[in-house]
Amino acid sequence: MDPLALDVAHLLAGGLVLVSFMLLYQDRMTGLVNNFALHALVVSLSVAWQAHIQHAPHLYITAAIALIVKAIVIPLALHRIILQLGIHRTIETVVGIGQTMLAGIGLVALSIMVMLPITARAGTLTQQDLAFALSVLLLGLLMMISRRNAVSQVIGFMSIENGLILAATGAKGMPLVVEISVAFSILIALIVIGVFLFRIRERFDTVDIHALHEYRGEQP
Amino acid sequence: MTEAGSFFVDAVLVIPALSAALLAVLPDDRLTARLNVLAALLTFLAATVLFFERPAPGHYLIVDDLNVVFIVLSTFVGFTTSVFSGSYIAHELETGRLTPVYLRFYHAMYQTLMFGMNLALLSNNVGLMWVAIELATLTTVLMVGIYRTPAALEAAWKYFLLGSVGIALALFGTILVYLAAHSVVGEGLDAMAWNVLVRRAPEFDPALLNLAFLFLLLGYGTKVGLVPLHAWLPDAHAEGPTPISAVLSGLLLNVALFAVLRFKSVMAANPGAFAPGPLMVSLGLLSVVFASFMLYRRHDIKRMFGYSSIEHMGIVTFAFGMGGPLANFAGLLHMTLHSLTKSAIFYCVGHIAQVKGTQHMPDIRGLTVSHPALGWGLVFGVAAIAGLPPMGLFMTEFLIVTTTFARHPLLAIVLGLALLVAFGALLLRLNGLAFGDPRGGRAPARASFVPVVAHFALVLVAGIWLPPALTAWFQHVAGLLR
Amino acid sequence: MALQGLLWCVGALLAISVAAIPVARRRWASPAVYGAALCSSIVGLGLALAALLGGGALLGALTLPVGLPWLGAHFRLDALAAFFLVVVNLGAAGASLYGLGYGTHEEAPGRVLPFFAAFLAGMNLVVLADDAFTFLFTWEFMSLTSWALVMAHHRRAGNAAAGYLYLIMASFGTLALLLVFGLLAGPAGGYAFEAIRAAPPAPGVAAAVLVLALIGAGSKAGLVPLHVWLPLAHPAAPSHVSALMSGVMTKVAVYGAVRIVFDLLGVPTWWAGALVALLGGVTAVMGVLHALMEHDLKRLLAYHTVENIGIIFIGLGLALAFGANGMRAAAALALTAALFHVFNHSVFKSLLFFGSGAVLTATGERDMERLGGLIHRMPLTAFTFLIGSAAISALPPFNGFVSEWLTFQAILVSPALPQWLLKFLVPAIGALLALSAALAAACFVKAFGVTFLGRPRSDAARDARETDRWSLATMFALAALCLVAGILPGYFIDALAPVAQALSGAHLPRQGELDWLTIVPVAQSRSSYNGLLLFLIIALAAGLGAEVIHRWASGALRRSAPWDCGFPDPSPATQYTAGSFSQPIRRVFGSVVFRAREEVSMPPPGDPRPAQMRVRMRDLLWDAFYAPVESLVAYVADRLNKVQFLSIRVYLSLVFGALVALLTVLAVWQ
Amino acid sequence: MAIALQLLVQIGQMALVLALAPLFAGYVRKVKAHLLRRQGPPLAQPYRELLRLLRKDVVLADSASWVFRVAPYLIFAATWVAVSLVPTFAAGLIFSYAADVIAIVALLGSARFMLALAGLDVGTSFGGIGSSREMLIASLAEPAMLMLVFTLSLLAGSTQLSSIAASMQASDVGLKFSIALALLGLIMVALAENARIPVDNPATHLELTMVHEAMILEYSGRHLALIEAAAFLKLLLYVSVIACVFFPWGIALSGQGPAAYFAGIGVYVLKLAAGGFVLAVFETAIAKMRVFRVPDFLGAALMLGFLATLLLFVTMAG
Repeated sequence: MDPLALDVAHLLAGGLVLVSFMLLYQDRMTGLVNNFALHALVVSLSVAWQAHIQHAPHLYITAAIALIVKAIVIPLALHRIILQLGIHRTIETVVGIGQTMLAGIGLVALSIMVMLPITARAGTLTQQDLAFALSVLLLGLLMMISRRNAVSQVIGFMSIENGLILAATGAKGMPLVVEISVAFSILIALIVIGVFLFRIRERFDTVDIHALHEYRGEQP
Repeated sequence: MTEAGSFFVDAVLVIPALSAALLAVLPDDRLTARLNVLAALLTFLAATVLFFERPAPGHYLIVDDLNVVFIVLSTFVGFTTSVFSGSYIAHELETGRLTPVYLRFYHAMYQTLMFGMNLALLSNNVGLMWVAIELATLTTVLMVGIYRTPAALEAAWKYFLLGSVGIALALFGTILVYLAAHSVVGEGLDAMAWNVLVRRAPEFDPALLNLAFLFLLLGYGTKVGLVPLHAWLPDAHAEGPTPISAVLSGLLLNVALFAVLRFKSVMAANPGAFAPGPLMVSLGLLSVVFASFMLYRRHDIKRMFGYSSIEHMGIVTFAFGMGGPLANFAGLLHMTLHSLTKSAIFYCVGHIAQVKGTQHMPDIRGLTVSHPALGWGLVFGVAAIAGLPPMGLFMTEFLIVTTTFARHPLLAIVLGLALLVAFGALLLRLNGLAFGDPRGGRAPARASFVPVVAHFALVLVAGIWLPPALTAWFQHVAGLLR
Repeated sequence: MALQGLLWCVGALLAISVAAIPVARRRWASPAVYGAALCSSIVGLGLALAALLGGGALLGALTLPVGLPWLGAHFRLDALAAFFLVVVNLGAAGASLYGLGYGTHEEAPGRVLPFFAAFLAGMNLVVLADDAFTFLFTWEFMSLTSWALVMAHHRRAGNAAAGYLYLIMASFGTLALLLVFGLLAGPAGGYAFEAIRAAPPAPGVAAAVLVLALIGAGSKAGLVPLHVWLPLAHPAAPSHVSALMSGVMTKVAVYGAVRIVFDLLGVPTWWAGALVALLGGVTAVMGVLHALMEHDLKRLLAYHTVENIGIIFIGLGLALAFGANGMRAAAALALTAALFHVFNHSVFKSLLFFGSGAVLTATGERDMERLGGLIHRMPLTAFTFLIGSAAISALPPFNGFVSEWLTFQAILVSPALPQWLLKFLVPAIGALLALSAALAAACFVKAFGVTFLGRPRSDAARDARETDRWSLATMFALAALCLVAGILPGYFIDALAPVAQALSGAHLPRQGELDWLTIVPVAQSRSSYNGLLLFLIIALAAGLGAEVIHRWASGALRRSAPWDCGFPDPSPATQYTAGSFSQPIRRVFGSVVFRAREEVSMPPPGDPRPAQMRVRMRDLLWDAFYAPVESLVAYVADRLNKVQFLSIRVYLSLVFGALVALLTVLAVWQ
Repeated sequence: MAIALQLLVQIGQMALVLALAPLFAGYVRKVKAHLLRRQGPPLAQPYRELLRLLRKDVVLADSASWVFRVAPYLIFAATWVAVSLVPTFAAGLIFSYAADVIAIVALLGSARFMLALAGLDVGTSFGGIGSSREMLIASLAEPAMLMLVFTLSLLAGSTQLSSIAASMQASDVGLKFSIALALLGLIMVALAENARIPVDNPATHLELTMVHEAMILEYSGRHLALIEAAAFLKLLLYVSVIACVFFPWGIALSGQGPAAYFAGIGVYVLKLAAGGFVLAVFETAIAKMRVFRVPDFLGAALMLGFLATLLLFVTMAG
């Protein structure tokens, strides 16, 4: 495989990690959604590139799904939700952005530490893809737990899923990738619908202990 | 006779799928309830044939010693639960907690859930199994939220999010397994087929397997409800319709644990891979200890038994972690009997909550006086779940504790004391619920006790006599699991 | 073969219990069930007796294809099992016969009849079991059924709590036994007792096994400090079940201890003997002291069960100590004493519980302070209860004395032991034994005197009626047995010879042929006892005295009011009560053992308020062992309970934390 | 024929103790009176009392049951049989193998059991006092007694009084300190068991101090006579036990001829005289103690027993 192809793949995968960091960095709602659109775009691009260099046409479908669903439809839907539910434009974070970024760096380091020795035999392409995918996954989780805001948590989850798609395509010749991505899209669609249906404005983690008592039938 | 077998395998999957589609469109609720039962019954019958007719493993589906028992078990519990849900739903319609529209949705989802679980059990493909388990999860999420009370919605959300994250982790693990396999087996479906994986596992890259198993254990462990990934489980059990609680405890947890077992057998076959034992032992023990203490402060009866499910999943995980022919055998048997017992307990609990009009335990007293059948059913169930003879769980706990104590005394002592603590909590509640002067509604329960009696009879018989065939399968699997 | 027959009896009992479930409410159900149980117990008793006396002809073993699939359920009938089966089935027969009458008063037969039969079956099976799984299975089954019987009158205050404590303690004991067999069977799971006998454990393991076995069996037998449940649970059950639990089930627990320690564990160590005997001595004294402080008739009897278990364990401990030093004859003596006391206690404790049941049905009262004078209304019950009291107080010529006398004889051999600790310890234990015997006499003077003698303290006691014929028949039969075992102990000791031979490698010299049926445990010159002769001479002397006096002196008799030093008070409140009777002993012992404190509130002159005395007592053992556990569990439960109320985000971060932690471990581990 | 002869001797011994018991009590009273510079009743006074009581009617309380009426005969019989088992002038009599010293103590225990029940039977307050205190004292005395028995059996290798007497007669035992301790302890136990000063005062009728007398307050006539006779016999029994264990000289051993028997009787009477004198001196010398001091008294006896045993171990080891 020619080095250029590798470099491109490397560029795209790395770019994904970078965008994940941008997601972590964002503290405005609209900016976050746009950022996520970018995230999805990068994923679809890298998947498409994988399809090209692996000569696996079915991956194009995955790329298309990623592009349409996550780069276009969902961001639009999220924008509408934000407008309709009148969600705050600022994102409420648990710890400061700075600490979050630091933690993110640590996570990336960790994932590389874990991945590189393990996937040594699996070819450089897979190696990079998996390392980056794991970082994206961890960053997404970090985002989910460091943001109090429902929409940003949903976005965090979707970025996890992008990372997984990256990994799946990185695994050379893996069957059922398409089906899996479809299944995932359904999952995400449901989440978004849920946010919309249940009118979850700010947060779906109720911090009010008394409310939880009442919810959980645990009054003595 | 394999083609006959494959026909029945397809039947086990097709019947629920078709009936799901059918039930989604049929309007009349009386009919749908019966249809639901009928479909479940047919599925069960088709599954029982698999005891005798096994198809050759295909690319997507397989029947082997490990899953043949669980597929029959899950279809059986699915059938009995559908019978129970018939009488349960009728009451819900009268009280107006469910509208016919939601009922249609409920039945469709029920069959979809069955389809998902059967697929997960029968699948010979890691990816397919992943998809199936996700499907099952989604359907249960929707059913947990079906009452649309704030509590139900919150429970559904919690379940949904934690479940989704778990699913994501599991997928990553699956991908890693494929990676480990495809460098040996070559690309394509073979690299994801169980029988191939287990056969070729010794040649896999152990490092990849280790990482993969870590993700798989955490991912599917979330579904199993292992501490600290358990948070969704008690609320999902408490807030959903009781038939769903029964299916969750009885089947879905088993299916998730079954997935973990599949991967453990792969790990076990690879000499280079680290032994997953310590990891599973610590997670299992943590779950047992945590759940047994959590039982004490519970006031909601269904949530309490949800925690008891966590405890028992912990026991099973612990047993498989300990490994060895006896402990593995005990673990498999414990999975089987626990799903039978716990689902039967939930049948009783469902009717109790209906006749008493509450799930709040302090408001329920003296059941053996006001509703003898329900009360004594509950007593029997709690005795069985606590591992008292002559019920079957005694055998498994006997094997687990004795074999563990001979190898790691400290672990066994901790486990035993935790079991004792849990028993203390259950018995405390049982004293309040079943005995003393009756309190709460006295209306007679219009319930069909067939499911309860059937389950308890099986549990009782298993405690005294196990069929040799079952023993043989389990022992073979126990050997595979190391 | 006898074993099959016994298993058939068990099967019959199980069938009875299943059949009793649907019909329990019918009027004829109770006599039918008890009659059937009586028949099967009598058959079982006959078979067990035949096996015990048949000299090994009827012993045997078999395996049923149930239980653990690859193991099967092993059953074996050896001398030890045969003896305990005699005890079990004798008690069962008594309880069933008594139940024929007593059961008609039962308000909730549906909660008693099925479990009664199952309970009997369970006790038989425990004794027959010959592999670890079957043993524990039936052991716990016995606990479960007896728990159900304790919960039979669940609406009465305190019974639910008693049942709770009982089942928890029982499960705790079962857990200990689980660990015992885990050690004995090893990781390969050689659960059959033959396999365990074939591979005796290493000394260190054996020590652990011994301690765990003491915990396991002791928690069921009521060994201090594991006795707390017993005085609550035994009285809560219907009286004939109380008799079974106190008289028989505790013996099954003793059987468990004997089976594990003497049979499976191989050669004992001398310190094990010291430990067991010391535990026994402490248990005996603590039990009888508790009983003396007790005013509830049935609880008093339950505490005496604790005392007698202590006496039995003294004998067992001595047997271990002697056996460890190869003194076979002495070991056989101690063991025979213990086993004989097992039999005796099962007889007179059942008798006493039946008596208390008769009192309960006649007056509805268990509190002695509200009884009294019953001897006038229920003379026959009183007579049998008196015999039972004399027997349990170890008074000649009844059976209780013989077994305690044998225990004393064993204690008197102890100076021959080489270990100095034992030389000094055993006499002290002997003093404890003597103390408990004397205190038991005091306690039963109180029990019988306050309940049956004096003047009635309540209307219920005044209007009592004699109990039914079945109950009386049972009580008289057992009373007769107390006397026979007391005056003809030689035959009983000979019957125990094979058991002692099997467990200690020796047995007492045959007593049956000795002239005038004297029993001579060691040697004529050393010590001997002849209950028959004593009985006859005393009867003769008493008769002679009565004859002479009535012949040549006055036989006249006048009735009048009691003199009472010139100022008699008609109100029965002025007679001595149970509390006042035990007051001196409470002052002497209770102030130390129970921290007993008396508070007297004497109103000033002219104040019409009555003077009051309140006695406060604390159970130090409970404070030391059980209260801490209780509070610890509560504390941990409260702390952990906070986890139920976290937010989804925090739960997610738990998952995240777990993932990152494991990844880090992996990264470091590679 | 031989058996008949042995039986005859045994019966003779029973008759002898029955005849001597009241005399011994009267003798003790007489000596005490002399020590107090009083004339005192004649020696035969106890016989007169018994006869008078036997001739009187019995006045029975309404609330008394059959236990109350049967008890005196059983108490009398049990005590009498117990005495007849003790070697007085001859060891190894035919009955003596029916019970060793433990059994003898237990026989007295049965008698006490019946007496305490009789005290409770009528349902008066004083009877209760007596019974409960009697049982307290007994429960403290029995462990002490057992320790002493332990010491003796360690010395003589037997708990059979006849064997003990025989082996004490044999000179090889020698004089050991433990024997003195045991003697002292046994005396203390005997005082307690027989309701003598300092534990109880047989002469008192001051309600709050009496123990034994309180139990028999309601008795009268022949019943009272039997109980009194039993008390006399019990006192004689303890003196005889002390005599035959610690001063075994002159006791006719089995197999010796009639001459030895008569010699033994003579020696026995002398021993009784000496013992009675010591008892009287002791009782006049000290005062009665409070009921709740009794535990300390008997505890001391128990300690003596322990000490005797331990020292004996030492001397035997040496």
